[in-house]
Amino acid sequence: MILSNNLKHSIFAFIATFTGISGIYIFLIADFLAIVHILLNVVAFSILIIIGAIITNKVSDFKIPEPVKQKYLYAGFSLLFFILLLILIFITPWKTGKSELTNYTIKAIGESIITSYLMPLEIVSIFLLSALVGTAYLIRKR
Amino acid sequence: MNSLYTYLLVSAILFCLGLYGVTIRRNALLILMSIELILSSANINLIAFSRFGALSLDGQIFALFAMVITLAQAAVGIAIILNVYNTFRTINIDKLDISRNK
Amino acid sequence: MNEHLLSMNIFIPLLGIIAITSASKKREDIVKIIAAITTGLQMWIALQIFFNFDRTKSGIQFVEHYSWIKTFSIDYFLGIDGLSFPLVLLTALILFISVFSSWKLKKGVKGYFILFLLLDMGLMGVFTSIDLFLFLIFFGLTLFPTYLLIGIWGNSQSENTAIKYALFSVFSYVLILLGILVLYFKSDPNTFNILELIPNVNSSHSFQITTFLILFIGFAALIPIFPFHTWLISVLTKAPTAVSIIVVSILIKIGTYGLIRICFPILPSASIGFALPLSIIAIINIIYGALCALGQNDLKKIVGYFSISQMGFILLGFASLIGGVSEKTDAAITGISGSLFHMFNHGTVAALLLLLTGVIYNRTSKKDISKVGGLSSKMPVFSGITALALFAGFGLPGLSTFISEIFCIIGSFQIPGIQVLSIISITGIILNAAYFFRCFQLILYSKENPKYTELQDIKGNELFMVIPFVLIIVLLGIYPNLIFNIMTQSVEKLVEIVTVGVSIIN
Amino acid sequence: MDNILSIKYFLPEISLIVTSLLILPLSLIFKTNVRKITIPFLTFGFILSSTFLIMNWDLSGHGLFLNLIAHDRFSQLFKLCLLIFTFFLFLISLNSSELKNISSKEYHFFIFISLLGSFLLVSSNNLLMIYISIETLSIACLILVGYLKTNKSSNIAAVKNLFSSLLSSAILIYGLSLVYGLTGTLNLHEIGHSLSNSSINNFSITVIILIILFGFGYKLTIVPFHIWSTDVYKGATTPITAFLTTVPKVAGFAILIRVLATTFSNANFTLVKYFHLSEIITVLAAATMTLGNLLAINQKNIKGILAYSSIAHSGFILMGLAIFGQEGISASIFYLIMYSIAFIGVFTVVINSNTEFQLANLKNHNRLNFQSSFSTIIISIFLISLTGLPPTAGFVGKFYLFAALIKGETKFYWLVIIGIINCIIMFFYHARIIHSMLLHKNEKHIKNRYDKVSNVILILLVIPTILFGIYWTPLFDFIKQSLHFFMP
Repeated sequence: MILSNNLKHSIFAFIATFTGISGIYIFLIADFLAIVHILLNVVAFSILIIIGAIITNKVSDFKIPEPVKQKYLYAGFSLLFFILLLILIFITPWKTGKSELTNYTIKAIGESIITSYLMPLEIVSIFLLSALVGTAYLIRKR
Repeated sequence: MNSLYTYLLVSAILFCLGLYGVTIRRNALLILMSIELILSSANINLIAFSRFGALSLDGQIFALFAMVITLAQAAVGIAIILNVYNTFRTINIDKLDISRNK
Repeated sequence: MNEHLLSMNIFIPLLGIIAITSASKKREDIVKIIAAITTGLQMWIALQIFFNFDRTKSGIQFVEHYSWIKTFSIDYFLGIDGLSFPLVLLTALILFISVFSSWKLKKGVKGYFILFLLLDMGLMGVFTSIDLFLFLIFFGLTLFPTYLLIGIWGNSQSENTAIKYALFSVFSYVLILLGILVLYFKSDPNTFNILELIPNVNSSHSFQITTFLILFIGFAALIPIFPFHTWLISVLTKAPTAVSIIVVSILIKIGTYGLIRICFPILPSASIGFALPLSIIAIINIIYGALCALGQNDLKKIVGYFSISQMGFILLGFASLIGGVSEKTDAAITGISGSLFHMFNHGTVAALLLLLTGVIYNRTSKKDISKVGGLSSKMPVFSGITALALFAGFGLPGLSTFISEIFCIIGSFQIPGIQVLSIISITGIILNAAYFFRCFQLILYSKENPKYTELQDIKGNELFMVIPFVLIIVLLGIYPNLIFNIMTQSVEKLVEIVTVGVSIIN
Repeated sequence: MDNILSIKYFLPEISLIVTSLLILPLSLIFKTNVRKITIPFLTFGFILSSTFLIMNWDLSGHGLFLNLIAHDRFSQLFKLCLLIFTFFLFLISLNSSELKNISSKEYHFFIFISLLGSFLLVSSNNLLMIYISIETLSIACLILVGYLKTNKSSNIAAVKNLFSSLLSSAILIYGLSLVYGLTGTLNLHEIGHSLSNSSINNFSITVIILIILFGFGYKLTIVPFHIWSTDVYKGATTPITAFLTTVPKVAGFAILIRVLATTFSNANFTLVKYFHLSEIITVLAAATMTLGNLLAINQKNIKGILAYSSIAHSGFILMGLAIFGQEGISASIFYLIMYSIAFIGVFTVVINSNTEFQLANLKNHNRLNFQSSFSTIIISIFLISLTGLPPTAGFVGKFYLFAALIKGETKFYWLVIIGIINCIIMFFYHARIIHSMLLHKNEKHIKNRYDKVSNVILILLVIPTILFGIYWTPLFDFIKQSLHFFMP
């Protein structure tokens, strides 16, 4: 996805990657999140990207320019950061405990969203409204 | 295999790949996708910690909100990118230049 | 009445500013009159203080002490003693005269006088505040008005000069701020009050040296000491006359005043240790200034280099402070009183010279004195005054500068360590004499320039500005005790403080 | 406090939400003279919100909505500041020529949304709330930056802002997820509790804080991210630049202070275990102010100078955080508030003058004389305050910062020296603006069209700038007292 020079391939790789990630969620007993993830990121986001790609490129030509020249430098940089994260992951005493999560989390999530996380939900609704207004404003014909 | 460290490792790989993509790519859409990758790595982290570490659903809920917010931002982002495309006829962010003609 | 003289002195300009702001734009003469009244009132207050000053007391007088910011123990604390009062007197006099020297100003009169009075306020505050924070505030208040006065009302190339001045002064300002903060936090309990700082900074020798260096570099950029001197010369040549008078007579004295007010009493050990380098710097300043002046034809530049050279003498006098610890207390007192007196005298002489330069420039519009031609036959009164000013410049016996200069040299001569340097400094006097005789010859007795057939002699406003200085120079030459007996007690106490301070640390 | 009881304390935010939601339908209904209806309505919204804020002024802390949000002195202080700043910026932007010919209803809507976001941000007491409110703030900023859809520089700024803010929020959420993994909770106070009880090594905590700091870095324009922010500041339209350099920055610093103070330190504001952090912040502060200043010298027009100057000021504010004592933090907050006041003041003058002034090349000895001496004096006062010379509040801010540094340990002395050098550089380029306004002798004058409102605003901003330069004890005490964070 990152390295391909063809936007089409990149998008397909992206969809594949994100489907894989939703698989990981299922492994982590987060079935609800997996569904949401497929709905939002795999379907909706890909559609957005595809629309963007179609508008901004001539349909036949999905070639995208070569990466910037210092790509090895940046690769080294990322690698360094990766090693740092690796050390961090294995050195840190993460908090562990026995999980009480059952196989179906939908009900629990729903309950806590309308009790302890009610306020964030409201704020997110305002947030989504503003995103809607903003997108509408930006896309509107001048 | 099915331990916390595996998932953290996967998420770290995704994070660094995303970072690498952001730094080397010049196509706006690809940058957006790379950033999305970083965000899902954070989500994996959250859910994995929620599964193995903490005894609560907090992490999952955080991840849920994060997904929704990210998607909304991506929508705004695409709108901005389309606007840029309308003005400059390119979405290569290195080629954006005030003096460039339409 | 007497209790609030100092506050009145500081805040009268504020009233003046308000009055000027409300004055109508068309009546520029009213603005000038308001400024004159304001500074006149200050002059009157300064004289009141002069007559009521208790010459037998060594401590500060006319004290005003109110708590201001409790959490930081910052006080509104004003007071004067023998070290600062001569400078207050000088400031009042110079500002009063400067108003008249800018009487013919046409452009932006209102703004000019507002800034002028702001500067006035800052200067008065600097010399009367005992609290160091107050000192900083007033000192900061002087920077911006000066910058604008030089930049806007100077001649065509004054903008860069203004920036140069501003950079040097901000540099010194920030360093002084740093030094004062260091002192504040080193004292126990923390205080900005100089009187309490003196016994309270319990410190090691190395700490004193560091802090002294910070403060010294800060003040040195103001004095200005040799590598920093460039701004003074360009300010003198580019700024309007009134402003250059204020700068050369008062503003640069903040540097020397700061040394004697803050550095010496609070950091005695470092001051003593620093006496030798200080005198070397002084000699460099004396010789360098005099040599540069010798090659100049622009009278304003000559005054600038002359000032640099004279600052050297003042520093030389300061260096004799070391006498206090080597059982030559008299020498120390002589040197420091000489320096203080010289600060006053240099102010008057430099102001007089700059005013006379203005007179020449008004008549001939030439800066180069070698092209003006002899003026003695056409302008007899002017020539007399010029001659007097030039003689005062190199310290002719019988004039005020002679006494102060000799005191500086005698003071340092008695100290074994810096004896040699004090002998070298006599070369400075000779060089001074050389270039002033050269000026004397060029301005008064060179071949007459045929272009200037009709030259009016000095009179009216110009004469009125010049006379006070002439009188002071002559009077103090004959009867120096007028100023000396103000200073003596305070200087003795300063030397004592330094001696005691050093003995505690050892 | 549970959800229902909390609503009483949440009224300022609710009034903001309601006002912002009513703007859009209102401006559709009154299509003919929108400005006459909406502007009084919005003003009413601001006033309503501030009334609720003051009515609920409460010195003891509460945790609202099951401790998701803290209602304490700290958040109230910042809310009040943010409300006033935004109100002023809103009034100023009405006069801007750049925003005159385009639809204004969305603009007002997003000003309110971003104010809501920053309100929530300064009071967040939970990692989730921090994330949501930062996103609310930044989505509003995203759209505001790209508000002129046809303007090229505005578009470039928008796309740069898009990527940098998305990336920084992605990094931030990664960092937050690590904190969650470390402690197993999202509540800031519980995180602090669990961190101080556990034996987590220095390395992990330092790396995690660094990741979070990088997440905040874009909002605060800390050094590696300054490149992005300046492009955005220079490209966006001037009223929005004025907004970006003040409101998100104030909110960002507020939440940074809250996070550092409640999670990574004990009650006495010392980073007991994590001593590396202080040094890292020190280095960042030094780098930020030095780079910002050095780049500011090379700027040609006033907007560029202000953009980089804002970065340099961030460095100064960080300097106070590095000490991490009560003195340091309160000095930082004081500085932050004074900086914002002066910045809004300068921008008021800039917005009200024509584009010749905004784009004039100061390096070519351009002439910028104002027609009225009023604006010259006013802008000079603000610039002096930014430079930090007495008797202005900027001096007191810098004074407190240096005082706190010198009072701290000896390891900060090098920072003091760098700070001093930076003061001088800062003076240099601020003086250049004054220089070209006052010292160039010319006949041509710059016009500015003041209405009564901007005059009033300017005077309202000058008063604290001077007043707090002379007597600042009440404000400073207030700031010091506000540092009692809400602890359940």
